Amino acid sequence: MAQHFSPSADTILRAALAGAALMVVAFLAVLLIRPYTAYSTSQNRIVEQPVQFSHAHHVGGLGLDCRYCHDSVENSAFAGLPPTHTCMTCHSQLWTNAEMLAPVRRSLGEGKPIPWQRVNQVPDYVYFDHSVHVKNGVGCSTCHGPVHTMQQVWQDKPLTMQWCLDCHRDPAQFLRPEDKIFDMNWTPPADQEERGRKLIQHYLIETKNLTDCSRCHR
Amino acid sequence: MTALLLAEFRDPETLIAAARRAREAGWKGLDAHTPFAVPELVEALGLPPARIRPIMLGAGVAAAVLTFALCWYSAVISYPLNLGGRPLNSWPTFLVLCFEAGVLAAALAGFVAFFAFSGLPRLHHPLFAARDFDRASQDAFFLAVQDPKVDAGRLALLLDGLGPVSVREVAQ
Amino acid sequence: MTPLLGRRQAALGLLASALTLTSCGEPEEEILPYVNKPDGLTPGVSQRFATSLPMGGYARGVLATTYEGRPVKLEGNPRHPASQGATDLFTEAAILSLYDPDRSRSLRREGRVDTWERFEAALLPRLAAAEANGGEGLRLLTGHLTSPTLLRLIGALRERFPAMHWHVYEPVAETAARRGAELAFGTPLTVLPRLQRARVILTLDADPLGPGPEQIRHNRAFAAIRTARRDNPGGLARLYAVEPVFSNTGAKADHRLALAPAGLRDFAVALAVRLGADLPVPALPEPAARFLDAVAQDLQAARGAALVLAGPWAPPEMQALVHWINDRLEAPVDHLPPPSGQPEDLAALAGALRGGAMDTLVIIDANPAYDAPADLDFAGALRDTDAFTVHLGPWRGETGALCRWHLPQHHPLEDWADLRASDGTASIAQPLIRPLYATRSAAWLLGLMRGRLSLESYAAVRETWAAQWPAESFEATWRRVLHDGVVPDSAATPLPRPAARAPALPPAPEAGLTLLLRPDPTVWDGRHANNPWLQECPKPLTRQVWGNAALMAPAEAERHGLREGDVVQLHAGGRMLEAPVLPLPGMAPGVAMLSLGYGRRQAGAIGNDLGANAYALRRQDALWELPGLRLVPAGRREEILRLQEMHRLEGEAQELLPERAFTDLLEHPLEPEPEEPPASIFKPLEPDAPVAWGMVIDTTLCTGCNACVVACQAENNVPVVGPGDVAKGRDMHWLRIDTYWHGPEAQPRPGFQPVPCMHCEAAPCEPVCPVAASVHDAEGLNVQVYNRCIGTRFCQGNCPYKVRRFNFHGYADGQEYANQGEPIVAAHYNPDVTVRGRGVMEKCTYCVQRISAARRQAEKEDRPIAEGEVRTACQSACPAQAIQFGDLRKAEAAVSRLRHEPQHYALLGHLGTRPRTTYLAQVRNPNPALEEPEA
Amino acid sequence: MSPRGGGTEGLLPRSTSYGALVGLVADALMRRNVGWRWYAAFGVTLAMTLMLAGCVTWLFLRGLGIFGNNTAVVWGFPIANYVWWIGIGNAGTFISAALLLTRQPWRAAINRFAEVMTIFAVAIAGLFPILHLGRPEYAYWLAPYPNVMGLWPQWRSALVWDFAAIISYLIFSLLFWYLGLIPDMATLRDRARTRLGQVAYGVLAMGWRGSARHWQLHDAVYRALAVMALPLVVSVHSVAAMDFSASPMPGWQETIFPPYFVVGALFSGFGMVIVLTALVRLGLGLQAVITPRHFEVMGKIVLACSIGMGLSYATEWFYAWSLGSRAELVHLHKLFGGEYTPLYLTMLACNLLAPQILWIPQARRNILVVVCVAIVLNVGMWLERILIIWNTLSHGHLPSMWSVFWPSIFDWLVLAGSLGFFAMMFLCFARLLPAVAMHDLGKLLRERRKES
Repeated sequence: MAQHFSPSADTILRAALAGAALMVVAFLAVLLIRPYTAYSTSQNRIVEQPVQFSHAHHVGGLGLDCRYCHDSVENSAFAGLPPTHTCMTCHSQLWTNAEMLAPVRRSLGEGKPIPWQRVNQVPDYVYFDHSVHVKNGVGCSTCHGPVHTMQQVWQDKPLTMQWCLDCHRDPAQFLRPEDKIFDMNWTPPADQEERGRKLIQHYLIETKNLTDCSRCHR
Repeated sequence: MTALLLAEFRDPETLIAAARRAREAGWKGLDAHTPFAVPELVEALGLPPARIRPIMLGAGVAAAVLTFALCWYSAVISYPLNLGGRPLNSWPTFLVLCFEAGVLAAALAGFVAFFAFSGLPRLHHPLFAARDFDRASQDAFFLAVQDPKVDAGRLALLLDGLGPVSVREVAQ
Repeated sequence: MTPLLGRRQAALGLLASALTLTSCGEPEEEILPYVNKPDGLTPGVSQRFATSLPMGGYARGVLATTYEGRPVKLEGNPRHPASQGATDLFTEAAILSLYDPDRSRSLRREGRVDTWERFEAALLPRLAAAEANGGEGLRLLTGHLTSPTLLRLIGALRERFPAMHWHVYEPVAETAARRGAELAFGTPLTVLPRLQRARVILTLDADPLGPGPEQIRHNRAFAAIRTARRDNPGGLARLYAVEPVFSNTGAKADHRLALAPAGLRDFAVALAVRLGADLPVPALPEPAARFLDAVAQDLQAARGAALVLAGPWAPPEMQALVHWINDRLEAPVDHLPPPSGQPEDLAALAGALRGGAMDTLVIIDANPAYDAPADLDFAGALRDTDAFTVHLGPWRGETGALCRWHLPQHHPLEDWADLRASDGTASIAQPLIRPLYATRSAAWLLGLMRGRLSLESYAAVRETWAAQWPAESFEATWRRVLHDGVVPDSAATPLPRPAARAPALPPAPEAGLTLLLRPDPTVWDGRHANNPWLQECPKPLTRQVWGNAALMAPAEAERHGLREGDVVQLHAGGRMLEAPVLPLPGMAPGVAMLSLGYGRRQAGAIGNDLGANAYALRRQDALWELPGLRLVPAGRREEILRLQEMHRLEGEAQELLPERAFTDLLEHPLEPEPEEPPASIFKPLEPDAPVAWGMVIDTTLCTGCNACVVACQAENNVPVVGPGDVAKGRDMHWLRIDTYWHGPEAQPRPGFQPVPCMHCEAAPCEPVCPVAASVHDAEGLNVQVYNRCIGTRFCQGNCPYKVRRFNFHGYADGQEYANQGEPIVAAHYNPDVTVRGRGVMEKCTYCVQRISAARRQAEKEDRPIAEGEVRTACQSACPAQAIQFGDLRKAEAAVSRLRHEPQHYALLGHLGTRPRTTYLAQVRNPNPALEEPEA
Repeated sequence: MSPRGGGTEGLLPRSTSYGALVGLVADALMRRNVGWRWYAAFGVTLAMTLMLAGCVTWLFLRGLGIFGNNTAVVWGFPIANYVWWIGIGNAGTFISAALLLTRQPWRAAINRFAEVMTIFAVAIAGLFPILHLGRPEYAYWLAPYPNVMGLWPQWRSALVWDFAAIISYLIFSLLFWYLGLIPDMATLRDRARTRLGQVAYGVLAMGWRGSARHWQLHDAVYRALAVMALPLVVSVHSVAAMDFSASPMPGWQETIFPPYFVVGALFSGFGMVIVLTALVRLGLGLQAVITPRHFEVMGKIVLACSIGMGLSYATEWFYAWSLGSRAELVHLHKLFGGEYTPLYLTMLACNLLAPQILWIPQARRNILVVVCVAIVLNVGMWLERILIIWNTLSHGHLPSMWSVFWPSIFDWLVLAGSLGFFAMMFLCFARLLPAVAMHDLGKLLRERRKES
């Protein structure tokens, strides 16, 4: 009887088997890790806007309050985007014919809204309410990051469910006193944990049921 | 590099007898090649016991425990949910999964262990070159001896009376 | 019906997306802020406006919820006498009709799109010419009008054209009632029964609790006299019903007698005689005689609080007789002065059309080409006339298609208007949205004819009221009226009780089979035919959807060898109509009933070619009652679509919907379901939030009106599935009204049981979901997480109440029925509720979006949620207030108190599901003299 | 080791040799042309398989609505098919393992394709739970893995148990089967004349040399697997039973279900084995080693199972009657007086009456009779599966939600397609791999020689 296989065949077969096993593991690993990557969550993604509006200039520089433009943040689920009119309150005096503001003037002229591009987006089946968060000690920068430094706005957090849960399970680590909600420079103090617990009392937050599905999904 | 000798027989019984003799002769490097399992050979050739089942048991138990840990952690710690008022730690329902996982793990462990212990896969082996060895998987029963103090002559002498079909040396 | 490939099923992308774990970024999305934001509007926060909707010309006040100027939900206006904070199914469904893709969008001349200028250019010269002969030859046709503004404009028009003829036509009119009043009192008074002041009520083929402009008012009043509680055991007035067909009122009666029209007439006469009328005494057969004795005694005993009612379809003489009886009983009835201005009827118009005695016809929001009596052949007349015909209406319809000009009209929700309720209360209707299409208003057309170009309805309405209110405070009054939705103390003052004459009744119609026509409980006279919510809303008792059928008693059907679904030819008055047969227990022998409003040809994609057109048999001399009916089997069968088959199983009804006399209940209350969970070695998990939501439904009060069903559909973005899928046994209603049949086959007493999700504390649906899409929240809601659901349907399989609904197709997600996929329809969606995709399970959520809104408000204001702050859609819709919702942890909450009533029980409580939705059993107040031997 | 069950009597040809037995099995595979029958059968089954693929595509495009399921009867054919196939799948491994442990000499000729049957059946069964999902693209959510939602499967659901049971049983059966196949691969490697055959079988044989050590290890693992196989098989179909019995629905909520389903599984499984045995015997000309005695013993087992089924049905009825709850009584009443009664009676006839003929020894030895009974009872078993779903869901607790199920054309096509798919895979197997375990035949022959 003749040999059907050369001596090297063993090595090849074993390598092939090991390889196949490895491939499977690698494939699964990719599938598992991918959703966590910025590629999937579009974290840090910068979105081109029709108007080169700089938060760094207006908030960081001029020190405008968030609520000057996002005026429904305290009483609506939707934080609100400024009507063209709001822009013009200043820009009918300042930079009246700056090229950069042309779209704004056109909007006012034609009565057509400025088509801003959404940056921080959650799926339609998630019902996030800005007002209730802002009223209960969750500050802007906690979720939106250092907007006052952003030339162009990017999505600062992953906005995944896991990320939401981090806070809904233990708000204490993020809560701020009422006067710091709109403070862009706020950073948690050393004893945040213990201050946070006090704030939970202060805001009367029912922490036990914050992870109920019906809190965010309907 | 000592020669590998093959003695071919027509049926398992003589092979067993031959194996016994070879072993009584105190020869080393004994093995047999048969088309189907001949359980007596284990004792005849004095093979060490196969220690696979303890491994399978270990793997199975480990998997079961891990599964229970997973169920318990995810249902009680990670995201406790009220499902029809059932207790968070509904351990009886976890057991089904533990069992399935255990069995699967044990089976996989046994499978892997079998290959590890038997040195397979081994596509290329000198024996395959031996004449008529292809019948080892069909209707021939071989006794293999690889012992420096043994040569074809002595082997034939030893097997005298058992009527091996042939005794030959395998090229290495 | 559904598109071959919906947008969402981008083919096998399914599996591909599964592999990429689908978590990667959402599609790009734009945010469009206002250029100049309207005052008082906060994006994302709903606003509520008061307005009114017409029905048969009468107003029903509503409060509309709008988001960024987009109305999505209508609820009752508590200040309005005709709605009193509740709604009916027509009000609820009006939202969808606003966004109906089949609404008329463009002006047409002989079918071709044309311009308003060209229309004005065509009309004005004719009017100028008509002025010469005072408008002789100019005719106006409207529906029944109560609007002060429109009446004022018509008056003004008549000043310009003294000889103009004004015709009014309503398919479901009150002409008979007015003529009856005329016979009885000499003047056509408006007669308003006040049920809340009655202790004993007898309806003679009347259906006060059934559909109609007065349904809400009557239901509320009826509820007030039918709530029996521990602290008010005598709270139950007694209701007798004598009727040929099965009405909602009959279903709620303590005692009901089914009589054919002839028998009914004799019964009424006999009753009158008992009360001293000088009329020939008819011989009453048993059991009618026995029934009469009991009723007569009861009525007389309750003099002053005894009330007899006749339906709008009763002949004038009968109406008059009833007025006389009520007079004798000093019944709680208000008499209001008759409306001024007597318009002519449709027959005169048809004659004129044929005779050619006219040159210009203007039809405003009426559809005689479809709903005129067949013997007028109005459509034919309209087709053949060479007169200048104009039709103004929100839908083109059969009439618009036959007129030379069709002008698109505003939807009532897009227009300024004023309306009166039946009691005369005036209300001002404000638009909730800018007109979706280039439409105009009735005021504008009347103004144009008057010679005032471009009269806006806004201006017209203000003019009307400027004449009524003091100028100095006008603006203030105007604003208050708009805010409140009603004009303060504008109700007519009742007249002193006028003396009534007892008329002589005409001889009874000859015996034999009689066909009765009635307005349809879901599409009314046919004007709602194109509303899918109403088409798929199961009609009371029959539970039929997407069509009508000839109803008759099972015995009657048997006599003609007919089974359910057999198509039969109805021959009456020389005309013939084919309709499928549907046997209904409790129909009087010798009677068949067919509802109006079906068989439309130009209703739109939804309403076309459904059911049988009863108008094809209708005659001026027989609008409601067609004697001499002949039934000839057509030899075909037609599947009758019903959302519930009629099963009569021994003990079934009594177990699932117990029916008792309240007195018995006080002695032995129904077993309250054990509050404690059944013993187990495992400690069950209890919802532990500070609030525990629960619902109690009083089946005694429920009249099966379906308002809650449609309200739920409107609030929760529940799609329709269409007749095709209904035939497959599928539907999407989160709330259904189960109907059980008590009593013997011959004398059935149906019971209505609204069934939403029970929100069981030991919910069988939850532990079986492999992905925890069906879970409990801490406040006790059994929530369904659509975005987690993978569609195993295990939950519904395990639900003992079968309250879950599955999206077998993308009913709201790319595979919509008929034209429901058109973009404009999506405008009705409630933005606070997810629109469910294909392949997910959905169900009643106790309107979790409303709970969440209230909770978030409370959290913002650092206070607990107040009692009554959360009202579910079904609860606020219910005109009988049969549904109570609230926090079971509050002992004083309505739900908590109702749970301790003797008639309280949990549906299938023995299964240990511990439902949060529980019921009050059906309570009766039977007359011992009439208790059947069976009881 | 003393062979029981009538020893090797009538299981092998009168005079034969090790080589002859090997040849008998192997030559069928070595043959160049297999004749038009095979191709014809393959063509038909391939067509059916493509039809199945077509239906599945359509299902994914249009949604579950293409099936007959309705609001009340939310489960339909797919679940019934799943339970039926998994039941069939139960038998193969069980037969092979149980007979091995009980040292049944007649195991040798049938265990191989019984195992293959299991693998194919379970694989197909595994498809249906996914196909019946509203959103099959998320089926993987049943698997526990770290995810950005921070969510886990819901362990209390019998469907998760199903998911686990199917997967482990499928993988387990594959290992068990392949392990038994290795020595035969070696045999084929050594008999192959074509290079392709030598390499292909050679690789699959993994260099098996039949050495005493190989056999010792092989035996150790194989028997250990066999021991585990028995409880596994029981668990798999018990779990399938719990999909129903862990529920408050009348007719489902019954403790008898798990054992009753397991018996049913063996019942239908043996039925399918009998059919396949006949086909293999005929198709590969193995009359010499697959003998009437095989059919006789399997016939006996079928008969026993049938009685077991009868007992289960009786228990159901008695349970409903003695429990006396209205819903249970209604359910019972609907079994014998409902829309599905004709089907139910047919089912009883197929599962309880038909097998009784096997009391007659002549009938048992008559292959044709046994095969007919087997086919009939498999029809009966499918009916049983669908009726368990229909009777309960069509007549739940509230009469207002009663409704009858009308299958759509796709329900039937998918069922037929799955059968075609199964047949096609089995044809390929019979063409490429030894349908009978040659080394087991060898052992069997040695047994007999020892006896004489």
